[in-house]
Amino acid sequence: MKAPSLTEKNRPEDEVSFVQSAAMLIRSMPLLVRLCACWTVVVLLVAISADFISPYSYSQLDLLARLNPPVFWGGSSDHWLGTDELGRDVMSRLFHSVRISLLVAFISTLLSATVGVLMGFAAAHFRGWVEQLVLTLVDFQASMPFMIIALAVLAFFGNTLVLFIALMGFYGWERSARIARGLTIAANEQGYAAAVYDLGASPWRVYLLHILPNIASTLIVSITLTFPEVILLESGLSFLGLGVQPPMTSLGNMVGYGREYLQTAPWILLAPSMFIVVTTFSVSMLGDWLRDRLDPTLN
Amino acid sequence: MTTLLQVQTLSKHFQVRVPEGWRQRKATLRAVDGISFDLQAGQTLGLVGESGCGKTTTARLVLGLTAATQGQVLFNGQPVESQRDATWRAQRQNMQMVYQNPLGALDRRLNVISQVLEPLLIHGLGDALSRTEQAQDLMDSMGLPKPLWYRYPHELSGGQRQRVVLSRALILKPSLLVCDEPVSALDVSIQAQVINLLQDVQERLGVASLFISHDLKVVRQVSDQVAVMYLGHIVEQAPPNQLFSEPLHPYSQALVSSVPSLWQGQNQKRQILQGDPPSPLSLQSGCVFQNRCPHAQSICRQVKPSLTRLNPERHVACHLFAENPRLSGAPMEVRS
Amino acid sequence: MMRFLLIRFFRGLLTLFLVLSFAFLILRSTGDPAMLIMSADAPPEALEAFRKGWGLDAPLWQQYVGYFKNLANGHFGYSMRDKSPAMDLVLARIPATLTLALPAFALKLLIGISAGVYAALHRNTWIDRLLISISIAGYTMPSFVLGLVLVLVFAVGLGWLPSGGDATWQHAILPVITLSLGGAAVLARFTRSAMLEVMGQPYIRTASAKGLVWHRVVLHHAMPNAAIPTLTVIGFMIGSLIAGAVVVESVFSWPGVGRLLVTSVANRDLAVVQSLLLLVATTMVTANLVVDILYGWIDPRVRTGQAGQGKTV
Amino acid sequence: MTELATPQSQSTAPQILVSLRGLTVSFGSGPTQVQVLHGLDLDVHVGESLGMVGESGCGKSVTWLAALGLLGAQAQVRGEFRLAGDRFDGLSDKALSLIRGRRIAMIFQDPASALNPVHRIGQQLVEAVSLHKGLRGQAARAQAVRLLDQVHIPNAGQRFDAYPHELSGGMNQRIMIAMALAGEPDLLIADEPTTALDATIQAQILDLLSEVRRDQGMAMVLISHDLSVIAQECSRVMVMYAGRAAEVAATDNLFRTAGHPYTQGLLSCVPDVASPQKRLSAIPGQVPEAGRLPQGCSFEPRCAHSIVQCKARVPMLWPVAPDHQVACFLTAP
Repeated sequence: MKAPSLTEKNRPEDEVSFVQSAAMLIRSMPLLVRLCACWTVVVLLVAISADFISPYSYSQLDLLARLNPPVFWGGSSDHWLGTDELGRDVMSRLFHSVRISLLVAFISTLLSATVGVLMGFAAAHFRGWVEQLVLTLVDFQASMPFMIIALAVLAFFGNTLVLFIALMGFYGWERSARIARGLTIAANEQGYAAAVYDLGASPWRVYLLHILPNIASTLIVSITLTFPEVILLESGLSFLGLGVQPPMTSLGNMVGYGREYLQTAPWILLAPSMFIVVTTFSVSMLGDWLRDRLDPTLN
Repeated sequence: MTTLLQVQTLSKHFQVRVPEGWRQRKATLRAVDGISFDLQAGQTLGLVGESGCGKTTTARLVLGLTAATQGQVLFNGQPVESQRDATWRAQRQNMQMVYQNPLGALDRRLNVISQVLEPLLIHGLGDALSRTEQAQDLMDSMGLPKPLWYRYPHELSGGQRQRVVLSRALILKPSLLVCDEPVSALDVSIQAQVINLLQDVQERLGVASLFISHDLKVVRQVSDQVAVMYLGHIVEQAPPNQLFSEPLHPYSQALVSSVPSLWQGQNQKRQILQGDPPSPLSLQSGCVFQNRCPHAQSICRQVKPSLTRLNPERHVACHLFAENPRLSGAPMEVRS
Repeated sequence: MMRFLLIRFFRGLLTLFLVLSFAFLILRSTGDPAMLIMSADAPPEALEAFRKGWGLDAPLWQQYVGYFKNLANGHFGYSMRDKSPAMDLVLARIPATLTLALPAFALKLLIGISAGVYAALHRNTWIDRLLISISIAGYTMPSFVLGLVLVLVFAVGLGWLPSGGDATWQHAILPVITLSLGGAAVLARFTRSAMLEVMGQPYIRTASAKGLVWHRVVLHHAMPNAAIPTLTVIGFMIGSLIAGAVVVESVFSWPGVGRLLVTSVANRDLAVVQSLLLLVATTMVTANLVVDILYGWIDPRVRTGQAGQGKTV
Repeated sequence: MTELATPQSQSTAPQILVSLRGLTVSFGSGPTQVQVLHGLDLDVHVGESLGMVGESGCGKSVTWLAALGLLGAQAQVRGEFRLAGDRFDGLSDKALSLIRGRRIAMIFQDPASALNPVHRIGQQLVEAVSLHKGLRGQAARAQAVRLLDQVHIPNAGQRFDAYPHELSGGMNQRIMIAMALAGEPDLLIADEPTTALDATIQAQILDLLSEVRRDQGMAMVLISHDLSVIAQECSRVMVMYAGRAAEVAATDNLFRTAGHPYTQGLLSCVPDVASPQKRLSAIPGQVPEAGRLPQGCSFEPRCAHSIVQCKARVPMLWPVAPDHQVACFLTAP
């Protein structure tokens, strides 16, 4: 028999397979949440396979077919969702926009969670002036509207995609930092972490093997709440022309440029708008549902 | 019998800020203030007192989890420091803690056998196979049968969780257990199970224990000696039967009489102390118990009584017993 | 309490200082404003003259010290575009922004708090679930999308209201609605969870047990306690009035502070951006201070410094 | 000698103040519904002090929260409740609020969190006084100060303006008691009033409770997990286990001839200060979770005397002596 190690979590008696537990999870979702989960999966698939399912290149001009309406608006089936002012296929642009927007949001959210957790751990571990410093930064970040900071930084740093993502990566770090700090302090003060620490374990062991797995569920919830907010922020900035720059495209970007054709060709703006709203709504609903299920304060 | 643990004039003071009108004032909180006691190998010393009297701080000091302001702790003749160095780590193998809230003290994301064998892993003892075997044997003997080994803490009952905590503390075969309110969070019918188990284990393994509780009945049940704490001081130390049948210190008398007895019912005479314990921030000179003591005299307001030995087994810190025990006779008549 | 407020006050000043330093460093270290204003192919002598004129040739730290000296004396610099005092430009735009922001703020409070309290008191009913969903939809709806959709429907489609500009009071209707929706949604969710938290507390049971009728329990015992965490959100809303205006004013071509910010950022008009940042940070700090005073007024534990954590939500 | 609470309890048929019949309480709905009380019958006599004892989750507190409609909308409560002969089950919140505090008052376990942190204690007392006595202004204040005196709060006038967090736990519990006395109720429910307090403070509060009960001639239900507290304070005891009554008896009878194996177990598993030190005889196993009760007697899996019937049916309360009922097949005829 293989000795069970610390990381081995299976129980020999009633082992539940991953598929089974996933099925159980889905069955416990209300209808609306289930729909939201479906939409999230669809959007992810679109983002991954944007190159294959796009009928045209997103930057391919067709000056003969400018401002063509979508097929259900009386347009031709050459361009399902119509074309924009330069005759580019709206559907292809939409798919690529989804990809860019999700990519930005995904990497930024991960960045912010990592930064936040490290800061939170540092504050909880060292206490004293390190903690005060982290708390001051957290307060500062939380009290300044991020939109304003982002505006100032962006316009003056210029606009590469990498830089933009790095900037978005500062969004919401203070929330992860607060969670990590709070839960770690609680664990250190009376809980399981103190017990392991008192056994003589090294801080590495305590943080990686005990604290991180314990706060993971709360962190995941916070990440699902940050993710749609980053999408909103990104699209807002791109809408103002200060986010993702042409020729690259993003959802907010499409809305921003489509705005000038609000009266003549509203479809350019409506399709990406719909994607933003439904996607952020879906992810938020999922996050909200997850919080109700996983929030340790409710157990 | 060898002396396992010696605590010598141990103190722990905290610097705190207290609000005072519009501003805050710095003050010293004397959580533990110059306590001394010895613990023999294999014996149990009960530490009893009300909340805020410094019991838990004492436990942390004894284990070297927090630095003492004054005094020292000797374990097997070797000083226990709070520096987390190699000596400190080595001492962990001989002294372990049992916590009040077992659910809080266990990692809810890890199955319980992994947590029981974790001390072996931390101290690099044995190989994977022998560690598992040791943990299994121990858990078996602690009333945790095989079906429970791979469960998670929240899947166990309160009593079972405390058995897990106890197993984790015992797997390194320590010679001292510090139990901080180990049964307070449990239901009465489960308390008895855990108390019995603890007593069996101590007897079988020869472990000494420092047993901290606010519950006099439990302390009496498990201890060979009982020390009564009040505001950071030990006011009386005695074998449990003597303490409960004939408490000497006025505080011990009140404490003992405040414990309702099952069998005396409404006939029991209670001695009611007036007021609340004063804040440990604003202690006057003299005896800590002076403003609630029915026998306080002028000397009690000036001189702090020290813990004096009356006979080999009894110590008391009270001016009434300083020169001549039975001085003015007052406190003895309360209980008949 | 005094000590608590003093600490808060100095923290506020520190925040202001941080914001301004941040603004200064970012703005000065990321490019040469002379090149941008004059365009890169301007003659070198002209660039040099421009730098001298604006004090851009001095070492960075001198510019920094000089900047704070000027601030202390009430000089906020001149706009690099039209040479007028930067602060005057900013102040001239404030009335327009407040015209939108104040009614929107009132709407947020009204809708947000009443919906939140109502949902909490009818927990787990269909109307509670509906309100939660609407609220999630409300704050995941970007204001530019909402604004454009409103324009599309009420201006382009129905022709009832104007689509942009600030000529009449009708021009303000769509922007105010757009501006208030997101905030109301956030506030509703917050109020709801604060109320639920409070309604589960033992003192609510005590109040019922002593014979108070339900609405008195809610009004007298639950609401004051639920107000404590809700205040934080309201404070943040006051502080972010300008930030909220950025997008909405752009959508509706409203000549307020928000649009000024976007155009000055695009033009790299340093003095104007700095003045704006100062304005934003000052409102933020003031709002926080007001919230702190209100905390102390509502919660006696804050006054004696026993619940300093009450603010971290 | 047993202290007899009031003259009524000396007469042969004590007058019933509150009676609960067939009280069932469940939480949640559908497949996740959990029943925590299974048809409890309970009488409280005028002026008596009744103890309710049991381990956590046995339903002793829920009983009274349910009867007074304090469980909220999540709970389904059924049963027939009478107060001095009048039905009060199924009343509206408004009608119940005339009973709460005025006829039946309640105090709780953790006094620090049972008082509203943002109101002064005087304010909270005056609220109760004006509600029940219709007093306003200075008259209400004077009455509130009188109540504070009655529960022996030193410097009542000064404490009046204090906030709960500025006072000690014992002091706050005194204020809770004063608040409960404001309506001069016929019955005081004390739900673990001393559990959160230290031993010497517990003695103070228990003393105060017996004093005010004697002065007011009101009945009291003392809910506690500690049999010895009940032994000291109450003339009659109900022992509860897993949502049912296991035994109801006069205190003396219970301690002399405990009938239910669970009661016997409880009596022998608590260490006692007055008897010689001996090994505790623990009850094996653990309390079953609500919603996962065995089919028959809930105590059967832990019982040393279990017989065939115990697995099949739930035993009813059955009189075994005057003032003594036991729900166990061993003592049933």
